[in-house]
Amino acid sequence: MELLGLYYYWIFAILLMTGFYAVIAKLNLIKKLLGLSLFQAAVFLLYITMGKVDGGTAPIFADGATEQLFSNPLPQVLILTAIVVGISTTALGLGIVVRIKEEYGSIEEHEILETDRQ
Amino acid sequence: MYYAVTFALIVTMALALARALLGPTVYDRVLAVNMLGTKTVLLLAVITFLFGRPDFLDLALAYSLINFIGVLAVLEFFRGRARDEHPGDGGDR
Amino acid sequence: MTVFATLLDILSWLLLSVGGLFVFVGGIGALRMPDLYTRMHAASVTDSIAPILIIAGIMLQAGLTLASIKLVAILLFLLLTGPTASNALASAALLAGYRPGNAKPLDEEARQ
Amino acid sequence: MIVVFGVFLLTLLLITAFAIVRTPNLFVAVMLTGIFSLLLASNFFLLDAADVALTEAAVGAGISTVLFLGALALTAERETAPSSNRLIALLAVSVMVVAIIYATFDKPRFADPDAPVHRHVAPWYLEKTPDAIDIPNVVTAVLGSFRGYDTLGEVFVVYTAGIGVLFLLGKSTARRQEDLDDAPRGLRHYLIPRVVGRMLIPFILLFGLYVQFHGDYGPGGGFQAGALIAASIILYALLEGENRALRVLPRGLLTGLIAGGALLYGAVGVAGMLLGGKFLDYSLLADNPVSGQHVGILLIEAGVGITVTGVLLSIFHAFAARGRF
Repeated sequence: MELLGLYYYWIFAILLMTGFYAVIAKLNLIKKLLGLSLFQAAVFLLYITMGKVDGGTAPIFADGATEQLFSNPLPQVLILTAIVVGISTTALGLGIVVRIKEEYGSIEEHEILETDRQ
Repeated sequence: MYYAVTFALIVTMALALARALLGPTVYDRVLAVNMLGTKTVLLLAVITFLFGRPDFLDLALAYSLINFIGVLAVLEFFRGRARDEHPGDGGDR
Repeated sequence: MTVFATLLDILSWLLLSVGGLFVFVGGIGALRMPDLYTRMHAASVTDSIAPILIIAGIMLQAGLTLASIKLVAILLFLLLTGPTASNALASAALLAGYRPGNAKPLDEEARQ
Repeated sequence: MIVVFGVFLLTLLLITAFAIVRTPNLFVAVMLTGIFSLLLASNFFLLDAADVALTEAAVGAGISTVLFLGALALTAERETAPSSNRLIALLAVSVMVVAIIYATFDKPRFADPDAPVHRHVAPWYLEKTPDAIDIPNVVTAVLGSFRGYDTLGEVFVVYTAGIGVLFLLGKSTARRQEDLDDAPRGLRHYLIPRVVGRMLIPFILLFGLYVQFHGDYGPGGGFQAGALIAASIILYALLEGENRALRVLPRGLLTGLIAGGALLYGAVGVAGMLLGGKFLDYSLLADNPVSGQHVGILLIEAGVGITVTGVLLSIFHAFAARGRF
């Protein structure tokens, strides 16, 4: 049980760094953005994991029932808004990538740098 | 018994994921995504009852409505690509 | 608990377990079948009969509540969209040059 | 037992993430992102975050796939070059993973009710919500009222991102308007998906409105509803061509929605000030503080929903006007 609980955090660590690897090592700009959304998802997962309470349920009062144990609503609020913000900023990134493709004819980082040097 | 169904569903999700990773064609992958979508709807529906909070069925409902859009977007993407590759016979399929 | 309720319980568990079995079988089929169309055939089991059985099983547990109405809606939408998506996918694959019984595409260009 | 299911789903999530990073085919990567989103939403739900799972469902299933595919159609489908400095990157990443995993041993036990996170403000929110706001969904209460400033900030970030995309891609030079009118667009030649899709659109819209206004009582709220309503219009655009969708909601109207929603939110805040309270203090909006809170949350959720719908649809049209959709 102890280790299973830690496993959630380990998955977070590996997921976070998988995303980060795509951002630093991949040359394709869309791949970098995909990596960035993985990174983002890992952070979402960490917050939600920390909000979980043993034997708790989602923080919505059910009809009639009193004295329920609830999970922490605060991380959920933060992540709920962050998901929508995340898709908007990803879209902004994709917009920049599309414009780069139109100007440079490529979305590979090294080719873009090559064009810039000339 | 809910546990057994949940177990069957997540194992099937793993199988579908394996199909998505193996490919070999893009159509296999779309098939796998579609299948995973259905499995997710069922999984969420079963888990709401496992938790004893049936008011959360909205989630499964949302997925059952929205999953379709992804598949359609992929098809439209293919059609657009076919039109670009063979200009002239575009669109009219 | 009356006899009737017990019978309902047994029936619901039966539906759920058969549904789970169908889901599992469909999953194995989708993984193991030799080409795209046979895989689609296997996967369609999990899109049609499995949701009917599983959701019917849950509905028997839920009884006549708002949850049951939502479950009916979910089932309806699943039955509408699942086969439609399969049909659209199959026709797209056929038009792209994949023929049934032929594991490889007719035009061997790197489509994937 | 549920923890075991969670662990299993998390493992699938991780495998999907590796596959996304490894595959050189960007189209496949986008398909896998769809799977990733499904698995992530299931995990959120297993961790008691129904609202978050609904948001991920509304955003991840339809909109993000469509946006990524739109961008792929305009750029390239494959990455051509291998990774650069692979070994150094792998080394750096591995060191970080080991460091973070080492740090996890000091973290509070998973789902520990006595963890520091749960001893700060969260109990206060849970305790006060029934008296001060009196709506069942604590997440909506915190989002709309207790932390209204935060949400206002988030709405403005969404707003800014939308405006940014419009600046980058708006008024496309790629295709002239008459071109758009002639070309056979949308999936109108696939008869069956078209018929079924058209049947679904009103239900998605209805469900979006339900999520918007039922957000006080169950999972839902402006963010989810905005994404769902945008998804229904995107479905319409996919089926009938972008132009018909633009005829329903023209670009000017969408820009108006973007600004209008954010303004509505701000105006509710200012109204509180004009009535003699503080910024975003809803207590004074009605006769008694509790129904004031109800009115305030309803209005700001509506503002959030309007802005999110406007932004997501504007982004979609900005990509679609240049590309194939």
